[in-house]
Amino acid sequence: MNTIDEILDYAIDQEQQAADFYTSLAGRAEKAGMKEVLLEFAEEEKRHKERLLAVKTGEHELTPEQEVLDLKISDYLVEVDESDDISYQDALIIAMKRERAAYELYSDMAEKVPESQLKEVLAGLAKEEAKHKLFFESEYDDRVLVDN
Amino acid sequence: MNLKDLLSPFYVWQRAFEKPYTSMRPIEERPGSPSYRGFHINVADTCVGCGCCHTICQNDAIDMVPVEKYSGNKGDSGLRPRFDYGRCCWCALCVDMCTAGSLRLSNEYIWTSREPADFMFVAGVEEKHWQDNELGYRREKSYHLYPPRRIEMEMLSPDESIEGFDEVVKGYDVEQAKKEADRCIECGMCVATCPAHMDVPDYIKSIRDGDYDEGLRLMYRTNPFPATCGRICTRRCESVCPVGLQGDSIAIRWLKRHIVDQVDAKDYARILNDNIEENGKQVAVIGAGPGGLSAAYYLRKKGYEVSVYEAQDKAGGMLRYGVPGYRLPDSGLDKDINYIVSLGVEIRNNTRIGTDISFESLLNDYDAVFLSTGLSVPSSMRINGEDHPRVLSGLQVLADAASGRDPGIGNKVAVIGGGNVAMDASRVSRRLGADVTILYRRRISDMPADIEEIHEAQEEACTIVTQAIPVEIMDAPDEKQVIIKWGEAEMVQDPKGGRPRPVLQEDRMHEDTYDCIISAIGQGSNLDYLSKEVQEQLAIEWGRFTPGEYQHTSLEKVFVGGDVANRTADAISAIEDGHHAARGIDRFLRPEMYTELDQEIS
Amino acid sequence: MTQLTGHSASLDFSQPEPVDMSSGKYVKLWQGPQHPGITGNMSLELTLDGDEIIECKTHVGYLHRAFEKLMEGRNYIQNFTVVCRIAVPEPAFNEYLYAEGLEQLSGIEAPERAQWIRTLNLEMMRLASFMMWIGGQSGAFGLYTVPNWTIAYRDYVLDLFEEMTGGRIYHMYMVPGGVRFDLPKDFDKRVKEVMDGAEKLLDQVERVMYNNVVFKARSKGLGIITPEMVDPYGIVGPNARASGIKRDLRKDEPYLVYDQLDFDIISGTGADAYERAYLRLQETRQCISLIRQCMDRMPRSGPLQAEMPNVLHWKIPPGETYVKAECTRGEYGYFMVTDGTEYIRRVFVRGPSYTHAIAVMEKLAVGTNIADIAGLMVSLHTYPPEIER
Amino acid sequence: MLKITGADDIPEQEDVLANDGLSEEDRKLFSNARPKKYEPYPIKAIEDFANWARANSLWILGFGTGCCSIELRPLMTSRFDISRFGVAGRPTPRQSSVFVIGGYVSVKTLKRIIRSYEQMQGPKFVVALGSCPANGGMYFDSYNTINRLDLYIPVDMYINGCMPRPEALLHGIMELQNDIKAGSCDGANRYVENFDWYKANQKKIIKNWNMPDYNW
Amino acid sequence: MGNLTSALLERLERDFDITDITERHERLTTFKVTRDHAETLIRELRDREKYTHLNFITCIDYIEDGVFSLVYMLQNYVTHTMLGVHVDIDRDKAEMTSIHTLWAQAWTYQRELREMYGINFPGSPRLHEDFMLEGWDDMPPMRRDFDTAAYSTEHFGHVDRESEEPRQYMKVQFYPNRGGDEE
Repeated sequence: MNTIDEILDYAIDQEQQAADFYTSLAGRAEKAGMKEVLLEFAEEEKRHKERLLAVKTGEHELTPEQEVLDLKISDYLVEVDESDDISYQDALIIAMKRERAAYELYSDMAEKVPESQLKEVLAGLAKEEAKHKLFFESEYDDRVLVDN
Repeated sequence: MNLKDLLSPFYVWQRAFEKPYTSMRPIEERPGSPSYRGFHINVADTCVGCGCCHTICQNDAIDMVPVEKYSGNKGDSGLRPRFDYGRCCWCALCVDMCTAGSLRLSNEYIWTSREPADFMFVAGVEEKHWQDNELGYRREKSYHLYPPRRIEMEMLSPDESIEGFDEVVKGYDVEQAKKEADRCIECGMCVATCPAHMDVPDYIKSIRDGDYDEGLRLMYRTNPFPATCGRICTRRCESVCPVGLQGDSIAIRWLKRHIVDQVDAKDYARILNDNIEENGKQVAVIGAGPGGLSAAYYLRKKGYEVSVYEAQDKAGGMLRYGVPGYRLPDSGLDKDINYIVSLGVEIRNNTRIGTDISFESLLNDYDAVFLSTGLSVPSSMRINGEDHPRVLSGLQVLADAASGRDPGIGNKVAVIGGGNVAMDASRVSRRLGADVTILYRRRISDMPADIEEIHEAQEEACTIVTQAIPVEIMDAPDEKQVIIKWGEAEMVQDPKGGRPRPVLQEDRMHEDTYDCIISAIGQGSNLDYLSKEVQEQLAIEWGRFTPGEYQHTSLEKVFVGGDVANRTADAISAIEDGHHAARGIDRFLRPEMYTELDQEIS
Repeated sequence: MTQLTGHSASLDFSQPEPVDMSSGKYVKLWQGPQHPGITGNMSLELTLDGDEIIECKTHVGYLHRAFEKLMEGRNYIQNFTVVCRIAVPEPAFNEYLYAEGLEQLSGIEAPERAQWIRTLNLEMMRLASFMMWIGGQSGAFGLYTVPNWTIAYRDYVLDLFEEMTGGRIYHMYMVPGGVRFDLPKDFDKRVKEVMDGAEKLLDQVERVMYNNVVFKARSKGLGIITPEMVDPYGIVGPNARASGIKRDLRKDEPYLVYDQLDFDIISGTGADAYERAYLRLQETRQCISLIRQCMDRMPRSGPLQAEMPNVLHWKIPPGETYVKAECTRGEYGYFMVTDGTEYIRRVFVRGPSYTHAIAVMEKLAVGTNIADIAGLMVSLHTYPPEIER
Repeated sequence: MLKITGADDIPEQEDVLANDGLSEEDRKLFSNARPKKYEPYPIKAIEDFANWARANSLWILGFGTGCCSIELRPLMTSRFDISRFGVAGRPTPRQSSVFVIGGYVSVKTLKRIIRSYEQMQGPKFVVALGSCPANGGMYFDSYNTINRLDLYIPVDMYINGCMPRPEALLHGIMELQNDIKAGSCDGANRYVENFDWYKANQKKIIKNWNMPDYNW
Repeated sequence: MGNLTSALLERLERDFDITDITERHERLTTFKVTRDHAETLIRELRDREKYTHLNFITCIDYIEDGVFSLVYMLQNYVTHTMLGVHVDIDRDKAEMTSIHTLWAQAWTYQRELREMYGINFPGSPRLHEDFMLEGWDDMPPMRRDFDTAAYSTEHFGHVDRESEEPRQYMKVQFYPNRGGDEE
C-alpha cells in the first residue's frame, strides 16, 4: 500500500466488509428489532463507502486538519461477542470498537509514512473514522447512557 | 351694578402678556408619560401563550391565535394573544395578569385608520413601530393579581427522615390546600401536558369549593392511581405551569394527594359509583404495574372480565418494588389498587408468563391481551469488573428494601447514575445507615431525576460527585469491599447541537474503595416470555414496542403499553397507555359502539 | 342643629297638569341631546309661552350603557375597570367607591399610604372637575374666555394624573385592596407647581367671571333652591350647601383620611345660581389646600396593596353595603350586594345628578327664560351619564 | 371601510321614499326624494381647489355622543387650540361638515345621530373615536349600545384609543384633511349608493321609527 | 349600633314586625318589612325619626326565590346613620305602593324600576313613559334572566373572531393521535 489510490481502495474495502458484517449479523439476529438496527448500521457503513468513493474520484476532499470530538466512551468498555441474540447496547459497542480500531490503524500508518501527500490522506482517513466513531458514541451516549 | 364689576372683565387683557397655554406642536412635543398605558408590547419569545390575558380581559379584546413559529414547544401552547383595538380599553389588567411577564404597554397612543378591522394585531409577531418603546406601563413588582408563592409543604427534617421509612411529605391540611388551590389560574396548559390529560384545573376548583367527591370523580376519569400520582408523579404539569414563571408553580401533585387524603377508602364506591354492565368478553393483562392496572380498571368499567397476571407476589409493579416507602407508602398504593380490585378485577400473583402459563394459551383463551411488563432488567455498564459480587443493581436494592429483606450494602456505598432509581437507591442506603456517594457522568442540571428528589438526597447528606465516569471495577484487598476507578469529565459542546457531552479526562483518574457499588444507570425490557415468532410479528425497536394508534400492535388481539412501549418511563405515561389501550380494546372488540361516533368526528 | 330642615309637608310634589297645546299659544321646543354646553346628552322638552318656560320635561337615556347589568356578568377585578366609565369627568370617585365597597364586603383593608394616595387622587379629581365646570358655567352665560383658561389649565391637572396613574381620563388606579403603583419620582414638586398656578388662575377667574357684571346679572336670582326643598328633593352637595345646609360627607361621615385633614364645610345662603357658582369656586380653592395637605402629611413609604386572593376566582361572602363619598356634586353612592359567588349580585350607583337633573331641573326651569336654561342646567352641575349609567 | 355585503339583495327602489314611520300629516312636512350622490367638478383643478378649501375649514358638529367627546374640549380650547387648523365647533348640523362620534353609541342616540347626519350639508365627514364604534369596545355585550357604527352610517376616519387623547384627535383630523385633499373621503357617497342597505340596518334596531327616511 | 338606632329598631320590631335586622357597618342597618307595612313605616321614619333624606330606591332580583327585593335607603342627617328598608315583592306579580308623595324625586326611581324590572307602582306619575330605553319590546333588561350578551349578539352582530383555548389546542398539538375524550 504505497499509493494513495491503494490506500483508498483498502479503506473502501474495509467499509464494504463492515457493511457485510452487519448484514450477516442482521441475518442471524434473534432479538426483535435488532435486525432493523443492524441493517441500519450496514447502511451507515455503505454511506461511508460512498464518501470514500467520492474522495477517490475527487468529488469530495478529506479534511485532516478538522478537529473531531473524541468522547472516549468505547475505550473503557468491555469487548463483547457477536452473538445471535445481540442487544442494541452490544451492537453499538461492537460498532464503536470497530471504528476505533480503524481510526487507530490509519493514524498509526499516518505516523509512519514520511511522504506528505500520503500522510495527509491517511490522516484524513483517520479523521473520517473518528467521525464515524463519534456517530456511534453519540448514539450510545443518547440511547444507552440515559440513566433513568 | 357698580363700576368695579363693569371694569373687572377687562382684566383679561393682562393675560396677553403671560405665557400661553398652547403647545405649538402637540403631537411631536407630548409623548405619553413614562407609565402611560398606550399600545401593547408582547415579547413573543418570552410569552408562553397561557391565555391569562384572554381570561382576564373583560372586553373580550384578546384572542389566542396560533403562531406557527412557536408551536410545539414544551411549556408553550403555541398560541399568542391577538389584540382587538376595537374592544380594548387599555386597563392593563392583561399586563398585571401576565404570568410570563412578557406583556407590557408602550406610551405610544396614536393610531388612526379608515378601516375598523385594522385595529387588530398579534403583538410581538406583527411588526409595529412602538415595538421597541422602552417606556409605558409595567406591572409594579410587588403587585400581583394572584399569590405568586406556593404554600410551604411541611416535611420531615432530613435528620428525622433518614431514621426510617416514614413518609417525608406530610401533606396539606384543608386550609393550606384551599389557599394553594386558589392560586390556580385555570389556563389548562397542565391538562394538555399531562400524558393522561387529567382535568387539573377542574379538580383544583373542587378543592376550592370543598367538594372532594367531585374532585375524586374528576381524577378517576383519567387516572385510577390518584393516591400514587399524588405522591410520586413526575409532574410534567408543574414544569409547564405558567404561574411558575414569576413565582412558584401550583403544587398540583400535593393538591391531588390532598383530595385523596380527604376521602375515606370506604366511600370510594359510593362516590365513584362505577356501574358495571357485564359484556361477557374477557381480557388478559400481563403485568400488574400502573399500566396494566389502569387498563384493567377502564376495561372493567366498560364491562369486561379482566385477569391480571403478575410475576411478583404483590400487585403494583415498579410502584411497589421500585419506589421506596418514604415516598410512596404501601397504604397509598393499596388504596388505589384495592379500589380497582373491588370492581372485580382478578389479579393472579406469582404467575409468570412463559413459565407458569404460556403466552399462546392466553391468546387463545382471551378476547384480547394487554402487555405491560415494564422495564425490569437493569442496564449493564459494560466496563471491566462489572460482575464483581459487590456490585449490586439499584432495582434489586429497592426491591429488597420494599420487601423487608436486607440488601447487604455495607456502610460506604457508591451509587452510579442520576435518575430517580439512583436517588431512591441512595436515600434507601442512607436509611439503612450507609454513607452514600453518587457518581454521575454529567452535571446536576442534566440529571433525569426529579429536582426535588435530588435536593432531598442532598439534604439527607448524600454526596453527589458530578462529571464522574466509571471506567473499571477492581477487587479490593478486603473481599467485602470493592474499588472503583473513575475519571473526571469535561462537558463539551456537541458540534451537531444537542446537550453537551461529557468527555473523559484520562489524566484525572481516581480510585476509591467502597463496601459496595450500586449501579442504577437504567433498565431494559425482558421479552423472553414471548416466543421468537411472536416477537417477530410485533413491532419492536431497541427493545421496546412501537404500538400503533390505540396501543395496538401488528398482532391481532395484542395491545401494549407502559414503560415497555413508551420512552418516558414514568407512571403517568403508563397509566395513560393503559387507559388508551382500554379504549383501543373496546373499539376492537365492540366496533359497533363507535361507528356512529367516528362518523361524527370525520 | 339650626341648619337642619324638617320635612316640609307643605311642598306640593304633584305633577303639573299637562299644558293644553291646542290653543296654539304655546310652542314645544326640544333642547338636546345635541347640546351646545357641557350639559351632557340629555334632552329637555320645553313648553314655551313666548320665551318663558311654562313646562319642562327631561328625557334621559342617551348614554345608557347598562353598567349595572354588565357588572353582574364580570368578575370583581374586571369590574374595577368598568366602573370608572360611569361618569366621564369624575372617574376617580367611582373607582374609589367600588374599591371601598368591595373592601368592606370582603374584609380587606387598604394600607395607610394607599388611603392617602386615594385621597390625593380624589381631591385632584375634584379640582379637575371643578375647573371644567367653571369653564362650562361661564360658557353657558356667554363668557367664552374663561373656558379657554380653565379647561386648558385642567389639562395640567390631567398631566399630573397621567403621570400618577398612567391614564389621562380613565385612571384605573384604585384597585380593590389599594392603589396600583407608587407615585412617580418628584411628584410633589410638579404638584406644587400646578397648584400654585391654579391658585393664581382662580384669582383671575374670580375677577373676570365672578365680578363680571353680565355674569352677575344673569345668574343672580336664577334657579333658587329653598332650604325646604333640599330634603324632599334629595338635593345634596354644593347645591344644598348654597342654600345654607351645612352638609359634607367628608366632614360628617369621614372616610379615607379626611379626618386628618384641616378644612371646613363651606356654605352660602344665596341659594341661586350665582351662590352655587361662588361656592364652587371656594371649594376649588379648598381642593388645592387639601391636595397640599395630602402631599405634606402623606407617609413617605409603606405598602400600597393589601394581600389579595387570586382575583380570577375571588369570591366574596354574601352581604350588602352602601358606600358613599362627597363628589363635586354631592353624595355619590354605591349600593352593592354580593351573594358568595365570583360575580356581584347587584350594584346600584346613586349619582347626585339623578335628582338634580330630573326632579329639581323640571321644577326650577318653570318660569325661567329660554336663554337661561343652559346656565341653569350647568349651575345644577349635572352629568347625565351618572343618571343613566 | 366596511365591505357591504347583501346590498345587492335589496331590490332596486323607486326614486321616492316611503317615509313609512310618519303619520299621514307629517308626511307632507318632509321631502320624500332620495338623496343624491355628489359629483365632483369636471375640471380637476377646480375640484382640487374645492377639496383644499373643504379640508381647511372643518366645522365640527357639537354633539358629543359618548365619553370620548370629553377630549374635544381640551382640543377646542387653548392648550391644543384646534382653531389654528381651521376646525371650529358648530351648534347645529346644518352648519357642520364633520360629525365626531365620541365613542359608544346607544340605540337611542343612534336615532339622533342618523337624523343629525342626514341633516348635515355635503360635503360631510364622519370621524369615530375610540374602540366602541369600531367593534363594540367596552360595551360589546350591552343590550343598548351598537357594536359597529359603519353598519348604520359611513365612517371616514377611526381614531383609536380609549379614549383617544387630544393629540391623537389632532392627528386623526389632520389625516382626515389629507384624505379630503386627495379627494378620497367618499363616506357621504357611500351612504347614498347603499342607502337602502343602511336604512335596512338602521330600521332593524331602531324600534320606533317615527321619522322620515331621509332627513334632508 | 348606636343606642339611638337600637331603641328605634326595637320599637319598629314591635310596631311593624320588621325582620332580618342586620348591621352592615356602623352607619348602616338593614331590615325587612312586609309590603303592607312599608309605606307607613317609611312615612314614620321620615316624619318622626328624621330619616328625611331618601338616598335611593332600588331593587335586587332574587330570581331563585321568586322575589324582587326593593331597597329604600333612608338617611338621618342628625345621627348620620342610614336605614336600608327591604321589601320583598312577588316576582310574578310585581307591584308596590308608590311613595311619590313622600319625596319629590321618588317617582323617578319608580319609573326606572318599572322600566328595568317591570315593577308596577300604581299612581306614580309618568310611570309608563319611556325612561332610558326607547321602544323597548323585550323582557325588562335588569331582570336576572335577561341575557344581555345574547341580545347584543343577536341585534348588533359581533365581528367574527376566533380564539383557541390553550387547553384544547395544546392537546391536539402534542398528542395528535389521542383525541381520547370520548367517555
